[in-house]
Amino acid sequence: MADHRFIISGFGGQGVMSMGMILAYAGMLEGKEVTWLPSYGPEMRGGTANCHVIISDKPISSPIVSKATSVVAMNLPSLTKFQDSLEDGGSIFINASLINIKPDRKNIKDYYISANDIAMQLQNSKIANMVMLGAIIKETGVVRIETVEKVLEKMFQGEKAKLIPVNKEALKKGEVLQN
Amino acid sequence: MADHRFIISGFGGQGVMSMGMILAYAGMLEGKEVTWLPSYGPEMRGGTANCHVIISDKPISSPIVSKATSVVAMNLPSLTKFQDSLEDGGSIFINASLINIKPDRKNIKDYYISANDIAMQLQNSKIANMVMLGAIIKETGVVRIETVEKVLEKMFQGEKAKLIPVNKEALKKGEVLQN
Amino acid sequence: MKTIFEKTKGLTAKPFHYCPGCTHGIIHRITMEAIEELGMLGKAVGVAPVGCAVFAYEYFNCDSYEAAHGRAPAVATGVKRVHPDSLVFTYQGDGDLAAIGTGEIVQAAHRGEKITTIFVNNAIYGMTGGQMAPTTLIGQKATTAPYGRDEAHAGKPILVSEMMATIPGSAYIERVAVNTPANIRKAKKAIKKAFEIQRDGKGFSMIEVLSTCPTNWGLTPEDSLKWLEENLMPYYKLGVYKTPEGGANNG
Amino acid sequence: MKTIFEKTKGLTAKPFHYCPGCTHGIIHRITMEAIEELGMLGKAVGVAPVGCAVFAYEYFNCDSYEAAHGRAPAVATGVKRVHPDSLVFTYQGDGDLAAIGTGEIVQAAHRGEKITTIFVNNAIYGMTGGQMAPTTLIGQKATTAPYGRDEAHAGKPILVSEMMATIPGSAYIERVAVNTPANIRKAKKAIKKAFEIQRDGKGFSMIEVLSTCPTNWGLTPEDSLKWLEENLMPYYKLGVYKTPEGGANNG
Amino acid sequence: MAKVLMKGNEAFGAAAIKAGCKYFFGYPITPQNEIPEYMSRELPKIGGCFLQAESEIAAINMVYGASGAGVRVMTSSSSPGIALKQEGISYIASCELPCVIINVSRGGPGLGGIQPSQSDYFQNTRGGGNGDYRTPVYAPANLQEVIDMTMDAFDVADQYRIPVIISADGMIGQMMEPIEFKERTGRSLPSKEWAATGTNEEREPNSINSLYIVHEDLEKHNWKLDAKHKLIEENEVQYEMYQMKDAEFVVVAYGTTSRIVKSAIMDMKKEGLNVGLIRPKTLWPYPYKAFDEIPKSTKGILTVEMSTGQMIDDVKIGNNGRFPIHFLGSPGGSVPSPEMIAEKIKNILGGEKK
Amino acid sequence: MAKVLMKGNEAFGAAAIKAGCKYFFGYPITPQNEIPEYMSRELPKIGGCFLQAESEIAAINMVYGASGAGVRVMTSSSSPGIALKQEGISYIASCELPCVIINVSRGGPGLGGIQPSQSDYFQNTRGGGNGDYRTPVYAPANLQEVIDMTMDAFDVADQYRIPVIISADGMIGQMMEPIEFKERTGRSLPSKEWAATGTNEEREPNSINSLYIVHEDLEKHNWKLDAKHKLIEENEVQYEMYQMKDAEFVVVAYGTTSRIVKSAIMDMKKEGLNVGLIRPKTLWPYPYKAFDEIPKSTKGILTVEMSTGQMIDDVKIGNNGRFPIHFLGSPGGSVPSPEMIAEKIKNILGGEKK
Amino acid sequence: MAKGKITFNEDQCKGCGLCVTACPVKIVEMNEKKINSRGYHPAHVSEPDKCTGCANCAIMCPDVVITVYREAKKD
Amino acid sequence: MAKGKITFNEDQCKGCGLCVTACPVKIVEMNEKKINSRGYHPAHVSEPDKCTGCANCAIMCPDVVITVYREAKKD
Ligand SMILES: Cc1ncc(C[n+]2csc(CCOP(=O)(O)OP(=O)(O)O)c2C)c(N)n1
Ligand SMILES: Cc1ncc(C[n+]2csc(CCOP(=O)(O)OP(=O)(O)O)c2C)c(N)n1
Ligand code: SF4
Ligand code: SF4
Ligand code: SF4
Ligand code: SF4
Ligand code: SF4
Ligand code: SF4
Ligand SMILES: [Mg+2]
Ligand SMILES: [Mg+2]
Repeated sequence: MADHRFIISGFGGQGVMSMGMILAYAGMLEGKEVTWLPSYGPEMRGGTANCHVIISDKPISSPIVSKATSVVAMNLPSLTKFQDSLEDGGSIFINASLINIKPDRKNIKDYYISANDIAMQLQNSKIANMVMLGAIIKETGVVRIETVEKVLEKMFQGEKAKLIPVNKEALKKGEVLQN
Repeated sequence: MADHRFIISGFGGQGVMSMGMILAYAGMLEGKEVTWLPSYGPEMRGGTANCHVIISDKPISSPIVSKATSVVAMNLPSLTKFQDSLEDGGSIFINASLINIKPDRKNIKDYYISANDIAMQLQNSKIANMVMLGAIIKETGVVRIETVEKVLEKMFQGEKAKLIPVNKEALKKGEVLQN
Repeated sequence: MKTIFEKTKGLTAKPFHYCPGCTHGIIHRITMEAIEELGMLGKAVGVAPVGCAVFAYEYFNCDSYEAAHGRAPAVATGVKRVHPDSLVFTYQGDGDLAAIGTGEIVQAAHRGEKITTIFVNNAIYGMTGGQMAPTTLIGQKATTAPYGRDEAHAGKPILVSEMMATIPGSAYIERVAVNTPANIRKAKKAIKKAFEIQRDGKGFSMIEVLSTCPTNWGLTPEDSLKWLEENLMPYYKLGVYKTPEGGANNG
Repeated sequence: MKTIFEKTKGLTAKPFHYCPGCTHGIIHRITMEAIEELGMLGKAVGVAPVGCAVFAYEYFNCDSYEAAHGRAPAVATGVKRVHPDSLVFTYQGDGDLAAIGTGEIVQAAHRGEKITTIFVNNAIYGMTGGQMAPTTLIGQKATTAPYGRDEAHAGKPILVSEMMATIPGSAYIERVAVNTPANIRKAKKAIKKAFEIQRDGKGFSMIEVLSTCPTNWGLTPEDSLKWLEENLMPYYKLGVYKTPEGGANNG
Repeated sequence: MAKVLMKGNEAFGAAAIKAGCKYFFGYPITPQNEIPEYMSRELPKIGGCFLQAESEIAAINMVYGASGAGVRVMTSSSSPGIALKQEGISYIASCELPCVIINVSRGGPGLGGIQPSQSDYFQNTRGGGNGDYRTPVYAPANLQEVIDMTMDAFDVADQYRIPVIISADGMIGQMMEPIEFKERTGRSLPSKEWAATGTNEEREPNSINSLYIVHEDLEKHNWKLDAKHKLIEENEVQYEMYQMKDAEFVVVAYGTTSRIVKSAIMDMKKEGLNVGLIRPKTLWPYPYKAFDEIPKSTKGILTVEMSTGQMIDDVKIGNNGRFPIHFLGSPGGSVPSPEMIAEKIKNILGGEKK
Repeated sequence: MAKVLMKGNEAFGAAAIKAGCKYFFGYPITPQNEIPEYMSRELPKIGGCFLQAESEIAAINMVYGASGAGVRVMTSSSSPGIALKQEGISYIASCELPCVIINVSRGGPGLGGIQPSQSDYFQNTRGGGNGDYRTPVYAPANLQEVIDMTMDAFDVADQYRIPVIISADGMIGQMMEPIEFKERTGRSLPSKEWAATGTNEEREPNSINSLYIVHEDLEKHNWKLDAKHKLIEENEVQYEMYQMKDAEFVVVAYGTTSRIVKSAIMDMKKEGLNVGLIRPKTLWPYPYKAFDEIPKSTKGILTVEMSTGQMIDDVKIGNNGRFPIHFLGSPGGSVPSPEMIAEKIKNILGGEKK
Repeated sequence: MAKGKITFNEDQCKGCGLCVTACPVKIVEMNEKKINSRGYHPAHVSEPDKCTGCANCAIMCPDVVITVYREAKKD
Repeated sequence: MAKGKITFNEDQCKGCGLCVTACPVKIVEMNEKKINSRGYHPAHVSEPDKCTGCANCAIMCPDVVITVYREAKKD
């Protein structure tokens, strides 16, 4: 597909913003056009946070995703809020660790990833987002996993470099989808 | 004349503003169109003060007097500043008590009134302006002297009513021009 | 059993939008309880600031305004001069009152404006995401003081109550905190007294309330209370700074 | 004979536009004498206010700004942050500093801005024609207080030096008067000290100077000096309100 | 009533009081000081309140408070002081509060000077505050209009719940002219149930607010304001067409300048030259439709402003490509003379390039 | 240089620093907080100074002080904060001081909302401060333009000694896009002998001043500024003509909105409808001359703004009566969709009344 | 019998835990097993019998979640 | 001989009289007979011999009109 439009949503603190940023960064490294747009304002206070990411072969007009090719719901409110933003035939990625219902939508592909559980297996609750990211990349093919690994290497430098292996591992785990 | 345009100028404190106001007020009482416009701003601080008065049978466009029919100079700086604003054939009224030179202008009528001296004779240094006013009215015929007296009665009420006679007397004295 | 504590009629049913553990909610409550207890809800007019308390007009169960950032005391002045019998109060944060609104608060006090100000000092700009306030402590980090507030660069935190007490027109100035039930009780008493002073026409009153911002302090609600006690309270000393009689007993 | 008093190089040749007997001229002179004596004319940058001293930039024989009404301390801050070695000062009236500019002066002090403020308190708005200032005394008439300043309506006059002294970032605050040669000498000493404090990087300094406005007070220059002594000085007490050491001895 | 001689600034005050305005909040600035001074003398006599604010910003926010509390209230200032009120005006407009704001303008930009000027046209008609809002702007050309328009302004403010600006200049503020308080047939005005006067525990709380955090709500609010603006544009335009029949040439000017243009027109008439004048009396809503009435015979339009050219934008919009447009400006406090204007027109008609 | 991914607000800061700006004075307000936050992190590293002012008014006056002292300096804010800066901007313009002011606008009026909006068009292009002055206004539509225009803005500010505004919106401030710092061929810029840096007793004093008490002096100053404005109008207009050849219909839009319009244009092209876009990159000077290039084939013009209609005034001026003008507004923080725009155009072409 | 009793408007609880710190008899705790409609673990009382009705918890609660009842006594 | 001497930049004098009030030996007075170019009666010294050179007059003059000279002494 030439045009990937993501809405990635979850609680503040679940790392949804950086998931989006990593995707965009990887897209850029692969020479694609990319945009990333966060939600901002008081709704972020304790509520949900989300970002819109577009990765495309052509110049991107608006960074707003009104019809997404993929929706990522890291928590329940995100699912209810954004399932209708998915275009027909789109994919929805559901964090099954925190969400135990299915979307009401038809004509979509739904994927269930127990991101938090897998993260816990890796002894690091903060990398549920990387697990999810692995799943997304595997399924959508929006960027190559190696590019994301390169991004991780750029992002975690100095002190933080020691976080690279566990993040990479989380990505890999995510590639194994549970449908 | 259907159109009287005055520039009245002097030190702050010489009563040039009220001279102009009285003229305008009298003009109004006689059913004429009138405007009064003061100079304002820092030049008034210790320097000269002046006002523009127009009394006319027709609606007045601008209250600014660029070419005056009469200039009243209560002190020397006023004479030098405004003599050129007088139109050809216009009248200049000079306070001879404080000004001992003549205007450089030609084609004008010049009148010399020792306003302060006359006021001193009346034991009231503050009414030099009324002396001058008497002279102006006499010479220009812009309003009737009785109208000005009526204005004085309206202006000085209550406490101040006792000032009316001396003001009227000053007006009268002014009617006797010293040419 | 008797109900001895329930939500005051002074507050609307609308749930607060504040972050979990943010003490703005406590201050809202005791302010409106004080007014309710004085029986003046029908006369009260509240002025909300721009800051996290921007929606206060939705919570106060009385007439209210949402003022421009820092201008609440001027708005309150306009109201009070029209309705001298109203109980007019502003509710302002430390960015709102101690930065952009410095002129308005000082001058309202200077005029002896018969209004009451609830000044919520949480040493940070909460709403906009944790920027430095004039009340931010030396060394405290903020999004616009990423290396911590540096005295040489940004000065020492301003002491608002101390400053306001020097203004001849101010009648009652007290600093309180809402970190423990006991302090909350004291805070409420102070607020009530401030309203009484207004009601009795004695002049300008302001209660400075030390408050928390768990979100931007980066602490849990519980740790925030501790941080308040251990860091804010030593610098911002609780106490009465001015009374209508002119006396004052600081701490 | 030796010349022991002549016009300072700190002033330009331009004659002052002030009304006869207005003590703005004295304050200009001692300010610039102090800078000249410190040998810092080449480093000085003055910021003129909006007020009768609006043309000060034409008199100060150093680089200068004409600031918007009340904003001189912010302008001075901009200059000082760019050129920390400059000697930056503001010259402000009581309308400029104690009304519209309240926020700017308080916050410059709060930041410990290394600038000096010469604050000319003549208890009136001179330039605009005698309107009430925050410093106008109770009972004093002004064109916007035609029946005299009424405390119940307009509050008690603000005490700027007292207020500024409570701000932790202020280093030196003194109130002086220019009604006698002796007081003028003291005033100059204070101003010089304020500049030294700036030069030495110790923080914000402000000298409040009680001054006359014969024109708007409606008094002769001589009577104005007397009125200053008999009316302003009892309310606005001369003295040092703050020193860098923290101490202060109020008159 | 008999005519009285009054200074423009005092006429603003007198008219406001006559219109039932008992509250005034302001800050001194030349050349409008006689307005607050007049109010400080007169309002206490009628149980009103004059308060000198610490700044223009405080003054406009006091107006916000007082207007929200349900009364007629006014403030006044001059150019830089109005610049400082922009945020407050934007709030007042958004909260749909009525008030009257007088701008007795002076030369700019910056501190500028204190002589009369019309260089606040943009400031007065295009907001300057943030967001989509408009304010009716009246431009009196003489003191009788100062009286009439000030009184109207309060009605219009109340009818539409909108801040109204009166754009004058130092000359209008400082001059004296005879005026008269005429019988007025008032508009029927809505009552102010929205005011924050204290509930007395008899009704639901009112709140005066301009915050709409949900953007759909704000959009709705914006369209509501827009509909109001359209209504005002339809109903409240005022202008004068002077000597427009058979005009060979048309001048557009307002306020003080328009008086001088009239003088120039009279002079030219004597010389056999027919020149007409479009005089906007409201600067917003702008009398665009007046331009539809320009006779075909007209050779061009001259905009005369005491500025380097601001209203000319509206003239271009109104003209919509029909006639060539020329400009004569007299900024900084300089007042144009009838001679300058006549000369300019003759030069244009004689072939001067636009 | 390689591309980097950056947030719009940070891109403003990075570009400013790249352009040699070492001084920033600002005050927090959403949605531009990342600008001061970025500057507070980065400026200390290069020996510059970030200072959080106590208010927008103080910030702009600090900018006045710093710019007068001869350095490159910037401030940023959002809508109501810009309203508060108007007096200061007017002073800076009058004193002919260079600086860059960023307005990341949000919905209004009043407190409004915090979502992206273009309802500060009047505020940005028509001053809002007092007096005759103009400020160049750049309107970036993507983050690369944020970089390029910010760097240009400093040059233009220095070249003409004028404050320059960059008009963005919350979306541009908040989004991330790859950007790149390109080689730039700088302008040759005048040196700043006028700066108040201290005389060192080596030259006559400089003074930074906007007061001209003699009105003839102020008039002269106004004409001098006017001449500068004319020069800028001649030399600095920037705009993009997109798909204008054979356009049956033309849209005018800037910034964020223009991106969406482009999307709509592509969609319509697929359906066989040729629609062009005039995209002003400078809002002042406005690209009036772009309208001369509209093909005769065009049936009408649609102005799309995230407001209830402000730029439409300039569109009318530019159009000068040639084509019918329509409007599509999306105020209050609502961002229009390509579908809305396409539908509107199809309706117009299908006969909808203007 | 307990001297006091408290009830929670549970859906408004934000799980901040301040009531927990305030209770002198340490009977308020967070219910880690429950998530309320706003997504928080709400507070609840572990040993109701020990409640003295001192109202400290309610006074400390920023979200006015708690109502307190007490045996009538003369005060 | 006088210990001190003063001179006036007479055209800049505004006739305010403050120098008169400042002189301890009361030798400064207004020259009612003269009007300077600005229209004011300027100040002058009546008995130059008595001048002590104390400079009080100059210090008090708001318009920096006065220059003061003194016999050199060690100070
Ligand atoms: C004129 C203006 N400037 C800035 C802002 C942005 N702003 C909103 S709230 C705020 C500060 C809030 O801090 P504080 O007053 O301490 O309240 P808190 O959120 O901490 O309770 C600022 C700067 C604004 N809305 N308007
Ligand atoms: C924004 C703004 N508001 C008001 C004014 C008008 N104004 C000029 S000077 C002044 C007050 C002057 O009083 P003060 O500061 O006491 O100085 P003084 O003239 O007494 O020395 C005012 C209000 C202005 N120029 N700009
Ligand atoms: S940001 Fe801070 S002050 Fe604002 S609601 Fe959250 S915790 Fe409270
Ligand atoms: S008005 Fe007053 S302060 Fe101003 S110059 Fe005259 S005397 Fe001095
Ligand atoms: S009322 Fe007192 S004892 Fe009872 S739960 Fe609350 S804090 Fe604990
Ligand atoms: S204090 Fe209130 S909101 Fe916080 S956990 Fe307890 S009941 Fe819940
Ligand atoms: S120097 Fe002293 S003694 Fe001499 S004239 Fe002056 S004041 Fe008098
Ligand atoms: S003090 Fe100065 S200005 Fe005043 S009279 Fe004496 S010499 Fe003249
Ligand atoms: Mg705060
Ligand atoms: Mg003063």
